[in-house]
Amino acid sequence: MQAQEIYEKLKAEFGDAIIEFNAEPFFDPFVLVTTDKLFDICLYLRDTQGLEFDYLSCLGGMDYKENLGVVYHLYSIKLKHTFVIKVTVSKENPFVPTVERIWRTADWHEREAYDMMGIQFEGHHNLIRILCPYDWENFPLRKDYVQPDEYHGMKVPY
Amino acid sequence: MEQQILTLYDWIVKLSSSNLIALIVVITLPLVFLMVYALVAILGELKISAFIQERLGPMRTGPWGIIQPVAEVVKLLQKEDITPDAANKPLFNMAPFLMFTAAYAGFAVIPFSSHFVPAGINLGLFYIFAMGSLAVIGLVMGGWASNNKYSLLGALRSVAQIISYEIPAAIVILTIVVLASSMNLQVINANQGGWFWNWYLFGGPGTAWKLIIIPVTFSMFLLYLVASLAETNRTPFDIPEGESELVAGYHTEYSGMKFAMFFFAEYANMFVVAALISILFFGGWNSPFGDFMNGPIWGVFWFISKSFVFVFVQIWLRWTLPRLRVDQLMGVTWKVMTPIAFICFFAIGLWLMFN
Amino acid sequence: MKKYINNIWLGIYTVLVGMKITIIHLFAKNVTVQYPNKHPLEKASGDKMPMNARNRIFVDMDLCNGCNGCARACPVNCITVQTLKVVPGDAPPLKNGEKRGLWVPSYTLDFAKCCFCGLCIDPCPTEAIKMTTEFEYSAYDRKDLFYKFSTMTDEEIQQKKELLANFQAEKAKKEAEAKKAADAAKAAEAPKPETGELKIDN
Amino acid sequence: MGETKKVEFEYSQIDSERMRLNVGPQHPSTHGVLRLEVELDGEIVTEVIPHIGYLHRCFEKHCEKMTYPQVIPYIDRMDYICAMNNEWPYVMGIEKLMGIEVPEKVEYIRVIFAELNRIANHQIAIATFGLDAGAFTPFLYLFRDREFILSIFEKASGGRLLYNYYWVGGLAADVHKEFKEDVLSIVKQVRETNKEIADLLLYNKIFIERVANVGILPADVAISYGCSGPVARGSGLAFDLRKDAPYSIYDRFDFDVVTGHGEVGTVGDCFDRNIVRFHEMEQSCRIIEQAIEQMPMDGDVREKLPKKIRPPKGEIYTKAENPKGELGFYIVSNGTDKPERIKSRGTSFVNLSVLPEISKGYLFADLIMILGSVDIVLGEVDR
Repeated sequence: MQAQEIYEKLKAEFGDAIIEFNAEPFFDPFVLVTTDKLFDICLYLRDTQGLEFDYLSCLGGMDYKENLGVVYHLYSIKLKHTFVIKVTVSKENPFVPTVERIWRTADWHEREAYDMMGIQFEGHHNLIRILCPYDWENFPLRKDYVQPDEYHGMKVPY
Repeated sequence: MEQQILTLYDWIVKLSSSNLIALIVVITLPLVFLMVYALVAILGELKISAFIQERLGPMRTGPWGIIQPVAEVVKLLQKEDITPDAANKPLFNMAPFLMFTAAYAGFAVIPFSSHFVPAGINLGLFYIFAMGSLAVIGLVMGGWASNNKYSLLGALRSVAQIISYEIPAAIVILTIVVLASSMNLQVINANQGGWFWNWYLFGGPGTAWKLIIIPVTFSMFLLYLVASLAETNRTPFDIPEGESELVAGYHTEYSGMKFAMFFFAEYANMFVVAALISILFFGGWNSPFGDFMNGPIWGVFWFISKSFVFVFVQIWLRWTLPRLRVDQLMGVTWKVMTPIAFICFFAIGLWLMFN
Repeated sequence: MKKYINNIWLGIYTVLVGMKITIIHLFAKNVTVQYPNKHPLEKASGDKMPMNARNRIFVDMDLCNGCNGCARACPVNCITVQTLKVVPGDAPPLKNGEKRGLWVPSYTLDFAKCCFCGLCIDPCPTEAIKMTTEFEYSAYDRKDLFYKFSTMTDEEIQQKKELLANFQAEKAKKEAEAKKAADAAKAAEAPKPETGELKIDN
Repeated sequence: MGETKKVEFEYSQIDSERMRLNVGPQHPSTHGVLRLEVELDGEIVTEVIPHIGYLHRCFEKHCEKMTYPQVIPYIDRMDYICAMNNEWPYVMGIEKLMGIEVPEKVEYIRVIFAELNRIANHQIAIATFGLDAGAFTPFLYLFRDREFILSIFEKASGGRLLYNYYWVGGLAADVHKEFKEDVLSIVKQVRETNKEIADLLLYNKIFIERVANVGILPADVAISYGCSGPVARGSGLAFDLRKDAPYSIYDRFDFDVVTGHGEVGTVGDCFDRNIVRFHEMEQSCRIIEQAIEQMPMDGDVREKLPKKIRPPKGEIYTKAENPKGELGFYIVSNGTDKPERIKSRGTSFVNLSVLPEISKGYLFADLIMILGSVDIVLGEVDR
């Protein structure tokens, strides 16, 4: 199914929760959705006949300078089509509902996004750092990240 | 076997007119043999594994790397002897020596030739078996005293394994004892004199009727071979030290000379079981070809070469097979080997009854 | 029961098959190459090191025109190039006959950092920087891995610096005169200021 | 008083203590610096908690500071076993963004090298899997063959492990003259060794006992956990991006998607995952043979490109079938010569996340086998 059709289906179902549909050239077509409806939209995308996005390819945290975002790349193994969902949240209040219960793979992806970007996934069962040490401070992949000089007495820039 | 033969012991007594010196010589000779054998076996292991894997093995120490085992021993001697802080020190230090002692004590009854056996006791087979079981205590001591979870797991596994595998091994040995009606290894050897069809592998000396029991004796040989592999913790039964799971099993924490002791004990055990196979099934020091190259001196040659064949088989198997899992290992012994060993035992018993 | 016997049979059979394979290999030819005795560059057989193998980098300073392309291309910033402007008429041309525009008083390559990606080879206009098949250059000290390729001596550098300073001073003077003249002539042409005698890029 | 109390005994009532065992980061069979916190009940695994990040090298942060071609050497170092396959989705993404069509010859060489690298990766996977089971000899036979493949790579790219060979718009260098013959001889050698490995290791009864019915991963769990590659295909899921979303010129070749079908045990056990790898090597050989036949030998290997690679402003998610599964790069370009953000979807990272789910209730020795059958490379897990 083409992205346009999926968008229309979503728009019909969720209305205002779908903020924007982008099908510009050089972009994988994506929809921007609101955070409060994200879980329902994802569940709808997974379970609806004809969409069946049962496979979460990639979940990435983004830093758009003013605010943060999460990008979901979906794929359907059965129907072999792809789709992209985006949400944006402010840096002060970076709460996004977790999709861990929809796609189990989101567990580690969300932990990584939290680790790197500091996006808080509400409802995640074990939101701790995954790549950085558990007591690392700040979120390294943010654009305004400042490298610390020391970590437990060790010099960080080698 | 009551005829008077001049043994090595008697000969040294005659030569030096001192029982003590003779005793010392008779005790040390196997030790010297063990040391030399261990070096050869280590080199053999290195080289055979290398050739099987299309490598060259050690090549830098001496021509074709033949003094590599010496270098390794020297390295182990020089290494720092670490005792972990949390270890139970007396047990930790004692374990490797107990292991080695147990392995070496087995040599006391091994008949190298018709004229040389350190101690020709009548319960030789029983004794060698008892000494083999003593090694378990060393393993548990080492594993438990290390205060390391891997060591503990390895030690517990190995206890379960060795005790289980002793049962089929013991039944097989018992069958041989029934066939030979003796527990003296010299007697068992002497029984198999003559041509190679007199070996117990081929049913022992007897008429053509023994062809019936050749499958039985042959499976007994296989059973004992497998059980002996398990008792020496060699692949495919090396789960106590299974390197991919338990790092090094019961000797994870050992280093230096104590590790070398474990190492020596393993190789000594390998030889003991190989010797036992050659004694029980392959006629020990008897020449395979009747009187050809037979005699006390040739006996040593035949015995050692037969034993080395089985040491080679152990090495060969090690570099061929993957490792079993601990529950499968138990399954193999209790579900397969023990029943078959019992069947063999009964078959031999029946055959002897009607023979 | 059938399965039981079949399992035992399979166990013995597959072990024997495995043993057959290993015993064949026991007598097969070994593939080990005894490295220091047989150098991979000398060995004539299949796995000889090809000539385009990416190992130690060599920079031919007679060809280097100091364009700094390699340093910019390097992903790990292990190349540092310092350049000095050439006084017209002073410098010999490059080996390939091109005009030399810059002296390279210092060209250092830190092999402790180098990741041997070969990205520095592509942008070089004169093919001065090359990857060679030389791979044995381990050192006891990390500082020994800091390779200096420049062939200029300190005196030469000093001399060239002075030469440049003189030239620039003269030029500046000339320009000032010209400017004066131009000012006098009320011409609008502005003189180009020359800055930085020792230019450090990156 | 005087009453005797009947003691009821049940096995589950034994007050047994659970042991927490720390496997790794230095352990012979964690395939790198993975740390597993394992809770054992006797020898039975009750819980596995993977702790990763010991090899974290800030790949994504590095990318933001580098130009597009400079990222490629870093991508090599993600999954260092199959660096060729790793570079491919990345350069493919940038080529898509910039609208570059690479020459025909380049596509063929890319396919051949990717498939050769797939063989090399599967050789390592099977070899180390055997090593986990204690079989040392097949390990070296497979590594011997891998060296031949690496020699071809070295002849083309100059590197034996980290190639930096797939460049945006083409390849770093052309292949050598006897390329076709060399590749075909390798294919022959691979097939010969595979026969041996099947007898020596894969169909050995002991090995089958070790891996059959161990670590069963049902297909729906595999999808939910995002598993791909041999891990997913071992569960009977015909999910192969080369067939499902054909990129490059894979639609020109005739090959099968190998799936596990419970040959000796249940569908989705360790044996299936491993045998899928084994049969995939044969399929790769088929692809290589067809590609060699069709490949033109003359022509340039690099498309004309601007001096600085500046993709237009945009985002793209490219994925390719890595030997380990789906490797994806989410490339966000801001119009300059440096990427705004590159998010890599590490295959091993995703595949490893299924480990706690499939290893519960098995013995400790099985945990090692399951970990081996998932075939992770810590360089890609931690990035």
